[in-house]
Amino acid sequence: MQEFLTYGIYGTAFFLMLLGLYAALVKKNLVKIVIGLSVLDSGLHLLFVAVGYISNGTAPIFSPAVVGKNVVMVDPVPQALVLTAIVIGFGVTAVALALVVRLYRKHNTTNIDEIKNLKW
Amino acid sequence: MNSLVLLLLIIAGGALLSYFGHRINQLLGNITVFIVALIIPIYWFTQVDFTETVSLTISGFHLEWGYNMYGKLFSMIVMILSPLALIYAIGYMKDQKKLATFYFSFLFSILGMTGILMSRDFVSLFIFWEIMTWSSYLLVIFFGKDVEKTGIKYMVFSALGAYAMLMAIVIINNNTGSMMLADYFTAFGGFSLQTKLLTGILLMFGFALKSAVMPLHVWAPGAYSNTPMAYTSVFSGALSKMGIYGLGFVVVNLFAHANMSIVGDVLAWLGAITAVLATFSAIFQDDAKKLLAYSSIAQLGYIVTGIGIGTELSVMAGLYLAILHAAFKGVLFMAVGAVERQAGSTDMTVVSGLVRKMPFTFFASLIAIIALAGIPPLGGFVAKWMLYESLITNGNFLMVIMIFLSSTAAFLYCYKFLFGLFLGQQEPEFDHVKEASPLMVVPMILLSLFLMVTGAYPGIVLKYIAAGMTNLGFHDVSWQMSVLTNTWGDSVNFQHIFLAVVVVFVAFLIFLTWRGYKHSTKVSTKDISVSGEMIKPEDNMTYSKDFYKPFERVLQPILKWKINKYYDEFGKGLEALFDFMRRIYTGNGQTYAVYVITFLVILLVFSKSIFGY
Amino acid sequence: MKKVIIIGFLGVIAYYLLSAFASVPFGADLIKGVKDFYLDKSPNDLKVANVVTSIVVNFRGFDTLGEVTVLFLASTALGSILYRRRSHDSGLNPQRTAPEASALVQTGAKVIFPFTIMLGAYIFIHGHLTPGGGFQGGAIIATGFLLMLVSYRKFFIEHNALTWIEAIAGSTFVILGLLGLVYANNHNFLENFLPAGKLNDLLSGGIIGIIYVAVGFKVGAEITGILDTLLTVKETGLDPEEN
Amino acid sequence: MVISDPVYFIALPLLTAFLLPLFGKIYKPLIGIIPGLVFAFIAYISFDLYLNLVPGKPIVIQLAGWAPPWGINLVFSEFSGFVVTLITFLAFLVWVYSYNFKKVGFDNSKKYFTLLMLLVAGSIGVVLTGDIFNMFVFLEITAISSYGLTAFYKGRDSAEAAFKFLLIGSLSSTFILLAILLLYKQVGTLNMAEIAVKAQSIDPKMKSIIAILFMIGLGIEAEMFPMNGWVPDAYSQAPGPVAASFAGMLAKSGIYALVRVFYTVLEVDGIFDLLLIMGILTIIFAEFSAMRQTRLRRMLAYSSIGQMGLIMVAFSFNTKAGIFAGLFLMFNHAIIKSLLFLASGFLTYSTKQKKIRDLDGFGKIMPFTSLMFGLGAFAIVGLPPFSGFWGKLNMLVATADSNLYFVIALILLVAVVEVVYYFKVIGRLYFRQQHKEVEVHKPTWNAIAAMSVLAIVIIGVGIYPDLITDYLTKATNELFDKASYIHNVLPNLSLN
Repeated sequence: MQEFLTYGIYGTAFFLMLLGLYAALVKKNLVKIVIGLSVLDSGLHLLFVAVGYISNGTAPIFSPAVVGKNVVMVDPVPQALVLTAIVIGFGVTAVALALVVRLYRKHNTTNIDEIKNLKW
Repeated sequence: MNSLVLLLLIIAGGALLSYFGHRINQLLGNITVFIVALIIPIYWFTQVDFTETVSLTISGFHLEWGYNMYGKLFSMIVMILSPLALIYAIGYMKDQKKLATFYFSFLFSILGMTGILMSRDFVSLFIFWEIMTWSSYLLVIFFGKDVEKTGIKYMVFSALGAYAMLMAIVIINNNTGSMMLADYFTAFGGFSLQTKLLTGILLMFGFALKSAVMPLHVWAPGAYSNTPMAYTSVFSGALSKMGIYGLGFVVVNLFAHANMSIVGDVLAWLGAITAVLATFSAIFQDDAKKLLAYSSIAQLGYIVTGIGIGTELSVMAGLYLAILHAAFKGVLFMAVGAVERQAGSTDMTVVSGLVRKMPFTFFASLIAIIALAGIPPLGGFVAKWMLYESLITNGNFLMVIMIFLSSTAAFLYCYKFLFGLFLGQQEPEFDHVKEASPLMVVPMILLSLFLMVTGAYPGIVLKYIAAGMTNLGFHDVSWQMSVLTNTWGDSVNFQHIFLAVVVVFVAFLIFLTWRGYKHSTKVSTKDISVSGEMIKPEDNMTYSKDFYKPFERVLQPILKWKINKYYDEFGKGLEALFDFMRRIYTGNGQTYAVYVITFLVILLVFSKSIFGY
Repeated sequence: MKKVIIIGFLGVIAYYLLSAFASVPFGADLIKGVKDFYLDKSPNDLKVANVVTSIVVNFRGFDTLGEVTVLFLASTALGSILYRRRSHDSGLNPQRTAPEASALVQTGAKVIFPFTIMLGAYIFIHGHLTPGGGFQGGAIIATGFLLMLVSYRKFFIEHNALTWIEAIAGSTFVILGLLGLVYANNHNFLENFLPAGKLNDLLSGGIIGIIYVAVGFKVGAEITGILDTLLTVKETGLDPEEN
Repeated sequence: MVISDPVYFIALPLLTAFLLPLFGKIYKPLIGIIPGLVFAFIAYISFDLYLNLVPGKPIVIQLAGWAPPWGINLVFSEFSGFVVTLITFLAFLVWVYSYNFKKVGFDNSKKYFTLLMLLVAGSIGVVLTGDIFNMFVFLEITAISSYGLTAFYKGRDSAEAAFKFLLIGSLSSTFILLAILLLYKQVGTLNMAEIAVKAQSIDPKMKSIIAILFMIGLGIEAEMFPMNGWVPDAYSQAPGPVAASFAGMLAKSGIYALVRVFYTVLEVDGIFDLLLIMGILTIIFAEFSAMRQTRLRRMLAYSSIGQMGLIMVAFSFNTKAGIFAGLFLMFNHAIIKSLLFLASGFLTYSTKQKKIRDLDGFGKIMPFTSLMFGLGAFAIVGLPPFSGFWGKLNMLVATADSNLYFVIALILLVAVVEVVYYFKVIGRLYFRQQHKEVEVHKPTWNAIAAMSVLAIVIIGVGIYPDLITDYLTKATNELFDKASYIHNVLPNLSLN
């Protein structure tokens, strides 16, 4: 069970990451590349949360129901980190989309192969 | 204040003052330059205390400045030739643009040379070397022609030489823990053979490059002829001697005394080959500047040969030739500059018969040519004599033949130079030409007087050379004021020869003039008989054209072999390679991302060999 | 071909990274690290029930300041990237050419909008007690505005107001931090200087709640601004500076 | 301690950035003036703090009232303080230069100064922070503001450059995050000092994977070879002063992070050999590409990469001499490249193509700017008596001390290439006839002031390098002495 969860959940996260990476590396459409980066980020965030999980842990919130009781809580640090990472990912995606808009306006295409005025 | 520091400050201050003087107006600038040109040698000869040293620690490096007799010897070249050239420049560069930059760079290169000769450690040697290099670079491309070709070539070769030196310096520092020249010399014996060769050859590479030794000479013809002539006289006369200075202490101090004379021999051979090939090239130049440039290379070849052999006599010959070369090449470049300025061209197929128009220039050139060709009464003869003698005693007969061949061939270009520019018939288009201004003539005359005096009394110079050679490990070098003795016991007194030759020459001159006036008929240069061929107006029928045509035909196979071409091909190959390499930046963002991933994969796969796990 | 190579590369990466992560079995509590300290101090010292919140806003508050900055940065960068001389002065308002949504959508949006805003506000106000916080709440508020933007062609957001909200909320965060330098016990930046209160009280946790409210406002305003910029700017005419 | 607190380096620019729109509403010119005041102030406090730093006693600031392993801390040490002082100094000069560089209108200059301020704050944050995740956050701030600034001008290919930058930058952040995650799961802490203590116990295989991920992530920021495709584009498309700040801040914080991680946080055998190889490849490819550039700014950008490669090589020796040389090169690169970019900003002000051959004879018509460019070129190729020379000399001495003669030869051969392309430009500037009808834009007084200050620093350090060598030595000692860093950050920790 442990083995399965390890590979299953990590594997899902990695699958997402690699999927995103694949899109970012292979797809020619700028928007798809941005989506790929987004998916890559999501996979990474999932990985973060997964790594922070502790078996049979509850959410790290001392609500009145758990105060005083001896409960296992999951590691709160990755959750805090992932919050930051999500926001940063959001910011990057927004900027990327804005750049795509600019590029489309200038080149009238979203094919990354046709956008290489700057080279060598 | 320490006189050495003050000397450097005077030169640097002079550079700045001349710069700002010329920014304000030309007259003020010229006066400043003139005063600076006088102050520098006067200060050096009267005020500099040669026993003083300066030592300072900068950035963890110990720097030390101080003269030794060897450096002083070379400093004399710099301190006599450069001020004269500066004064000459005032006349030569009159009404040119960007004079501020010119004099600034000029004085900074003097600063560089002065500094090199007083450096006792490699760091300051290198610093001054680089200052000298970049200031001379600015002058090489001063007129803006051939910036790309000549200028870049000069800079590339200079950089190669300087960086070779730098590499040697840091390796020395690694091995001795010190940057002092003296420490290197003492520690040299204890190095492994590999380190000995590596450091020594790298240093030699740097120095040999500045003295235009054979495979490294390709920058010189262009650089010498492109530079304003006022500076070329210093460039060829003094700056190239910095290379000789360095070669002197590397070859003689290290290899000759460490039983590794093979290195010196190789250098000597290179010098001899340089001398022969450069002489041949000089013969077929139509541009007087180029001719002198090649001749400079050839002369430097002799000097290098002398130094390379590394015996007492040969080194003495080399050093003596170095000093003479500074004087006569100084005169010749100045003379060509004067012709250029007055007649508007230095092409020997165009300019001719200026002897009547520019008698003083002609006189100075004549003296210099005599010295250069090694014709008896003047110093060149003495120097070459000593060189032959040292080569013969050393058993290098083949080298003697080569040097002799090149000296003889040198007569051809000497004659061509004099004849092409000054003798022969004067074209009407040069009727307006006048003698150059006194500012230009006086330095030439002074230098040629110096040549005459050293012809009669070589001892004046030999005294300093002998003193300088003590720093190369030759103690008690014998010399005589004006008597040349050889190892076989013959001796010749130079004063007598000098006087005899002068008397005969003057008498002959009077005779010729007298006869010449009686029997000459005036014809135009265009009055040439041709057998049935039509001469078109654009055909250049001047007698200086194809001066040595038959000879050229004989030497064709040798001359075709141009090392320059190989360098050019190599450069082109490199550019193509660079162009190929930069294709890696394809411009496609995705490709860059793929590079990142590829790099990651490579690292992951090879992590075991990189990190051991 | 390229695809195959890249898939191969990705496979290699997956293999190595998975094998690295496999040594960190899922759900295992392997480490004795800072988390235990946080789990201890958050309810006892700070009186903040939501440990994630206390980490985000207090223990690692500096990160959050950076996070807020990133958002601010994104909206500024977006503005600068998509900026063009819009004719504000000539009275012409920017236009969206997207078709008007159906009446059903419009009405629905109108109904949902206030509740969305309220939900968002609730989430960031209770950030230190329940799951969620300033970022989540702000994002929810922004979705409310997005709904309106999509539904109504003529729904315009007052950029001036957004600017004010952003500026005040952002500077509140920094100033609260700077006040910590003066008033708090250790004179640290971002240190709590207000009474901690009682665990699971709305008014607990000192400055944490206040900061989260500021963050909520800021995030809401910024994401709304970003969405508005992306949606609106596209349809104006071509800028003379371009091409 | 209230006035000179390292936290102001980050808090003040952020506060000002948030409030800048409001200032603009009060009085429009304030948006240009206020950033300048902030930059001047942080430059002042950085000098104040740095000059009064007690050797061996870095200023460690804890944030939010929690001592280091639990809270985030800032470390203003001899090394980080040196870099921060450099950054704030350059930031101020860049502000002076760009105060009225191009008239871009109110709204745009508001955004420009906001982004610039955040770039500065981000770079300082990367350098000061003692927390690895916090470093990531600041790296992202730096990166996003750089994307914005790169794409600042319209009508150029700036968006393209920014997109490439962003694409590579996102990969960088992904790998850094992965590395941080793995590291956290191994040691349970994010504090760099504590990681450094606990890193010894990490499984070496795991450690090597973490090191690889950091190498990729931070290598992108530090312009390492196969991952620096974005650099020439970004540098050449960004506004002139921004390119200067990229060279002076972005690249500096990148290399700082790389060095800090591999020297202090994570000790991995073999990483320095890798760094050496990658540094050499970086130099070779960059300088060779620079040689064949036809556009001035692109040439400078490639040259910048080459310099970064040189810095990597210097740091890869893992000796005191190497670090010293690396720091000297960092200083030189920041100062000289900034000068070159600032000068090139005016040289290529009006020409659309930004080609080198358009610059023929500019020495005559733009004497000051050309002089500054020439000075910068002389300095960067390492000619004495300018500061570049001492950096190079120290670098080579360090190389020789590590017995890497082959590397010396390589560096010097590549330096010849560098000489060629810089002197080609100088030859064109000064010794060519100018084209007809060139549009000339004279530098404004503030640009002249900014460039003059940089030139004075270059010449001053060139003539008397001991102005900075003392500080460099101290910084070297700080970086080399990992134990005292750990001790200063975690005074209560017993080292075992």
